[in-house]
Amino acid sequence: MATETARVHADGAGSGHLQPEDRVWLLREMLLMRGIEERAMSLYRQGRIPGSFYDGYGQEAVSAGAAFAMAPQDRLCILHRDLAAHLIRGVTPARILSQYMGRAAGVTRGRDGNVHFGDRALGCVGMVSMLPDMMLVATGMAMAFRLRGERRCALTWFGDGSTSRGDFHEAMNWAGVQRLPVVFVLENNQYAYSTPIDKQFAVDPVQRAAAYGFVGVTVDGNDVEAVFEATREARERAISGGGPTLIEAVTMRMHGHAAHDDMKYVPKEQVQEWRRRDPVERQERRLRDLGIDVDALREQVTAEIDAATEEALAGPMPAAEDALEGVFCTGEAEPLGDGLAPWSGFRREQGVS
Amino acid sequence: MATETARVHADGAGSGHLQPEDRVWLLREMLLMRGIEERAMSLYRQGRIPGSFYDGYGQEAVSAGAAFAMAPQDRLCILHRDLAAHLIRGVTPARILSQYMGRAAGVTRGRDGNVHFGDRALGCVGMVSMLPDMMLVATGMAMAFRLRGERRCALTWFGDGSTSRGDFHEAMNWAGVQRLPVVFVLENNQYAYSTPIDKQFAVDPVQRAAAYGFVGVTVDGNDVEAVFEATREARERAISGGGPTLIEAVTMRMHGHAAHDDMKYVPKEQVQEWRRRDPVERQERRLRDLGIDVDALREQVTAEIDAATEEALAGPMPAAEDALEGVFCTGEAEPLGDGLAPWSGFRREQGVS
Amino acid sequence: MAVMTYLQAISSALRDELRADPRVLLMGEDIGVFGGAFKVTDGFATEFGPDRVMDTPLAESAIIGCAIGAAVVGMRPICEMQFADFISCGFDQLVNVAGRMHYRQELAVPIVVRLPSGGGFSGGPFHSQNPEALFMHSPGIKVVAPSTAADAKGLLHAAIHDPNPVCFMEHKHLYRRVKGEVPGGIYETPFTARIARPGSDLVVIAYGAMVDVALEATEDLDGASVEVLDLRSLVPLDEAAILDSVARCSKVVIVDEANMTCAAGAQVAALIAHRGFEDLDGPIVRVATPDVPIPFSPPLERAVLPGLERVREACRELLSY
Amino acid sequence: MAVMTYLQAISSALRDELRADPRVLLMGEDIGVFGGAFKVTDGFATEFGPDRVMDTPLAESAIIGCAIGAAVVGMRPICEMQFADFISCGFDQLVNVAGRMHYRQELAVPIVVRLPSGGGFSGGPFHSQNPEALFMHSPGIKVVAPSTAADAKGLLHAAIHDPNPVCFMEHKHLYRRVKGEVPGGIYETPFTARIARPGSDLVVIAYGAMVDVALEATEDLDGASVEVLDLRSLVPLDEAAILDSVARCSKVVIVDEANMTCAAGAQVAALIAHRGFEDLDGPIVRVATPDVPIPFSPPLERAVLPGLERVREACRELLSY
Ligand SMILES: Cc1ncc(C[n+]2csc(CCOP(=O)(O)OP(=O)(O)O)c2C)c(N)n1
Ligand SMILES: Cc1ncc(C[n+]2csc(CCOP(=O)(O)OP(=O)(O)O)c2C)c(N)n1
Ligand SMILES: [Mg+2]
Ligand SMILES: [Mg+2]
Repeated sequence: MATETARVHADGAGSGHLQPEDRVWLLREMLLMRGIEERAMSLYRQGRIPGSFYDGYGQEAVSAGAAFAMAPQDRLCILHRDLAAHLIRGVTPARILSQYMGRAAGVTRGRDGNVHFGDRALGCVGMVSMLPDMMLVATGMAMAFRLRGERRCALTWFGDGSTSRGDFHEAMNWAGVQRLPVVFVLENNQYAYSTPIDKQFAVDPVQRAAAYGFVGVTVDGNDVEAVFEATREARERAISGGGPTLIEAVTMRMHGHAAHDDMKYVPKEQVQEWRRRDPVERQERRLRDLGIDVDALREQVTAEIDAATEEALAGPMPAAEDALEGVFCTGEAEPLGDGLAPWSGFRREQGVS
Repeated sequence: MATETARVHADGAGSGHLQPEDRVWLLREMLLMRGIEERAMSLYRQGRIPGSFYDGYGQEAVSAGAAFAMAPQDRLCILHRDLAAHLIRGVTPARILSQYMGRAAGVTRGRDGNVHFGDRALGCVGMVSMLPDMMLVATGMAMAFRLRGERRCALTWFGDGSTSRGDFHEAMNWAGVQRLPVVFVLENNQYAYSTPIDKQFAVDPVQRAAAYGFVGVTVDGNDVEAVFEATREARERAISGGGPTLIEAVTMRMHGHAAHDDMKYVPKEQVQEWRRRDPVERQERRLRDLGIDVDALREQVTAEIDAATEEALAGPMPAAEDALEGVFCTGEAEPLGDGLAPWSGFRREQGVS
Repeated sequence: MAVMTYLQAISSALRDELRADPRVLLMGEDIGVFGGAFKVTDGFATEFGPDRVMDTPLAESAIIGCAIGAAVVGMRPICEMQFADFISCGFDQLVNVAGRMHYRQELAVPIVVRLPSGGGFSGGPFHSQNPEALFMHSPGIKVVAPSTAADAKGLLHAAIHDPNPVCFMEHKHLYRRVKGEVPGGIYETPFTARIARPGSDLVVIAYGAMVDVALEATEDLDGASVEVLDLRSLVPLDEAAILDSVARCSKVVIVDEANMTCAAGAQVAALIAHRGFEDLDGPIVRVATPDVPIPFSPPLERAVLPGLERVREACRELLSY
Repeated sequence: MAVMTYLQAISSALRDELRADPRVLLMGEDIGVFGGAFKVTDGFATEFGPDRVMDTPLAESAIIGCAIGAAVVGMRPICEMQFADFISCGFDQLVNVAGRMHYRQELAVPIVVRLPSGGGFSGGPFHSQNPEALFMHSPGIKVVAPSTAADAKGLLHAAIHDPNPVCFMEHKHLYRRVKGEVPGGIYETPFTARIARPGSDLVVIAYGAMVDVALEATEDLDGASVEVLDLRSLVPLDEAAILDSVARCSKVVIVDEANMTCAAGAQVAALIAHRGFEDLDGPIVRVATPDVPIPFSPPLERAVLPGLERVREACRELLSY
């Protein structure tokens, strides 16, 4: 079943499936993501974050919008520019900042580096560096859901660059052949490190979906409600047996690949053009139009981050003895738990309002 | 540049670029392939061929037609059901039979098994088992040709099953991004071992070519002249800067995956239907219509195989001491040499007739 | 107890688990309708259906990666590589995703990867490999390698019950050659070594197909009392059992079929040279395949694989040290 | 002679080769316009053009596979893995296609794979690996690991001139920390070991980043005369030099940064335990990273990587044996 690529919400009208509280929530999470990453960048410059540091500045809508469409029982593999997804599932800012600083209270307890984490209790698997390995893990989750006849789906993000690797293909093909309930979110931010997309592919990879037998959708990746809406539809399709969806969220990496990268290779005009499409400002405008006090929200978020930073900084580093523990699981294998799913639509589904 | 999938010569009219001598040559090579593989199968049953044995019965047109379009300076990665390609490049039947039997005079001197060979002096690289690894090797050859500005191309075959693996994708994508002079021949013989194509892909993989930015062509894989013609066009495109081509040759694996496989999983009607389309008989009919003495040709071929068998059986096994030699190259790295290219079109190009 | 071949023991373990545990799922190329390249899952698709005995696309990375995904949501996937050699195509998912998951995220990955391995039948460079050392060098992966039918079944049960990724090295050359009594039902063989034959003058340490070679080679060695220690598990490695044998025998020959450099045998030798040094009464002798691809032609293949003669000679020489 | 960092020495070798030999071609992710993740190829794209300093798609299997194809038609491709860890994604092409080609077909594959490896800077489990043992275990691949600037350049030249696939292990921690005199022009460092400091009471055998650790740890060890042998090449392994050091020093500590089991150090230990046994005057002591993924957080990472203290302690203990 090869279907055509469709465009949803290129007009930026917003989603009809969101209550005002949802729209506020989305903005809040985007503000949190941006604020935490800005804070982290300054902690990094102060030498408090070891290793390297990556952020998702300018791409907040992609992770926030997609994760918001996921139910508690769904499962997520979250990539390196998708911090909002962790927040939506319920990881606290203090744990994230602890994670970045390699503290004991971080999500991986200092075992792994900044963005390589996932809270298994909240239904998330942390990425490995090898891109896009997690596409196969998500595909396997979806396979299990289909085998067991469960109405759940798996979702994963990945970048434009990682579409060049074999695992992209193996995942897309497998998901297509078995018509699995999986949502692939391609975060096309125009670059893979320094490499522009025209050196990564000759044709926009969303076109490949049809060749794998499923739906490909292009969406404005800087419009959080459009991303939400596309993902909500993809999830509906997935859990009702309609197979996978490839969503291409078109966006722009507004910072360097990592903290050390000055992005000299990006034409200035390209950055300027995309700055006008800032996803946070866009959602702010929407909410101001609805009469919501965005400045108060911003202040709340900043206060939350301040508190989280203090908490994280006060936490201890892991103990050296700990380094040798836990290579193997010695107890029972516990599967992933359920995450938070703040979208009001899920409460309505369960008859709660 | 995404182009549409085209069909050439589905009508079986034959190629206008072949002289009578060429058409005889093609039949001769197909007869040789079939005859050598039949002989090998009986040698295998007699215990004279160690390991396993694979053949390309019913698919002779794919390797013969494609290899015949390749010039001496072109380079080939030949797969396990493509014996005719070796013959066309100039590997003698005796060396092939010696190879199968693990004799010293075999192409790999007993180092590698039956179909895993290539004569480097004739511009061919022998396959590894891992499918379809050779697609990347062919892509790399083409990359070198483009970098050096040479009018040459690389060609490789691979099966329907191996289109599921990551290396397929990495090769197709790379070739598309760099517009390389490479010809990919997908030998769709309906099965990967026991697995039918509907468990391998949801959509015919020839459709993927467009998503990689190049031409995909479907051809009747049981018509040697149609395969030749599609490959000739693809080669022209490649050497004149038009980029890669994916040719899907639709055919049927008429024997088991290997000697031990009784093919119980294949519906009888499917085999019967394809038997009527036998590629050797088809070319024979064409030549008979041209007034050529096909029976004499058959006899010649049989005599040649008899002689080759005798020669191969008389040859020694490799010496045990030899087993440790040659893991590393100790001299100069010698690149691949040129192969034979019997098509009259190449002689005409060079002003020889 | 029933007498079974090594292959039947493996089939029996898989069948018992499929019957006992709905979470168990087999994934691999041609394992369904065809019953697998070696017929280990013959008839399974009929009994358990194509969903639980899944014919996958030809894609090893996907097989391992999807198994990981299924495992972390509660399944117990068992992957078959058609030949162990093909693990190179799924290597990244195995070592980087599965192997490093629990340490990083406290998330268990209960998968088993079955790896039909080893040479001896003219399989050539790509159907004869013994890749276990690659997994031993990658943290977070258990590795077992049975040499008998009973252990094949027991180790496979234990591997399936283990909450970690386990590479199950099943030697193709043993499939139909090795027969033995196998207990009924589900039982676990521990991931520890086993003294295949006790002795006191010298110990041959081996695993997988090399255990039989060791036993046969030393059955009658000029009256010497030769112990044979069958490692059974490579990760965890039963260091206590190894050091104990060395302490009792003082002389050691280590046999493995993999290429010599950095093989399992190298690790065993290094362990003994470090922690069993004082017990040694002679050099630690290794017999392994030299660092060459496994050649196809029988005289060449025989020349590189460790055979009876090479083991016997190594033991004789060391005994007379 | 110019004084250069280890990184500059590598750049210099690449630049010299690009200038001298039109067949040389660099391939990798972000090596062109950006000059590479570590800036090894900074400015190269301007001097040599994007065709010879090629920004590739993010696809390690393709990088290695295409390099093989280019090599067999006469090019001399040098591939950069952005981090050594990513070789897992190109592992199959490297070990099965490149490594086994010449033995099977007498077809040489002159490629170099540059592998920025090692930890020590909070790179975490996927930016700190030392995968050399995987290549050592795979027949047909040479492996070198320089510890000084001069050797970095000389070994890289030799690797590029070598007709075989060579894995060039460049340790990230040495890039800017190690400086030294480097001869001008193109010269080859042989694939043999080098005595970094002669001694007679004990030899520490190391390679790559561990050579400096060994030198520093044993600089002043209660007056003991400690030799440090820098292996430089792992395949081929300079067995004669190793056995010679052991014969002279009688006591051996082997240090490598890779995970302990089946590491390069295990092979060296096994070699000595077999063929240098009679010269030994104490157990063969190994210092390596335990079998855990390299953790990110500094106290954890320090706890697992071999450091001065662990090496010193190991030597002290052995000296007093
Ligand atoms: C298999 C693999 N090779 C190389 C890298 C090194 N690397 C890290 S991020 C990156 C670029 C990724 O680009 P893209 O997929 O577009 O993601 P983005 O960072 O733009 O979100 C590269 C090459 C990697 N992570 N994985
Ligand atoms: C990477 C890899 N995995 C598994 C195999 C085992 N195997 C050998 S041939 C084959 C089927 C190949 O099917 P296809 O590509 O359609 O080629 P055909 O044999 O039909 O020509 C399989 C699974 C292999 N050769 N390579
Ligand atoms: Mg990107
Ligand atoms: Mg096929």
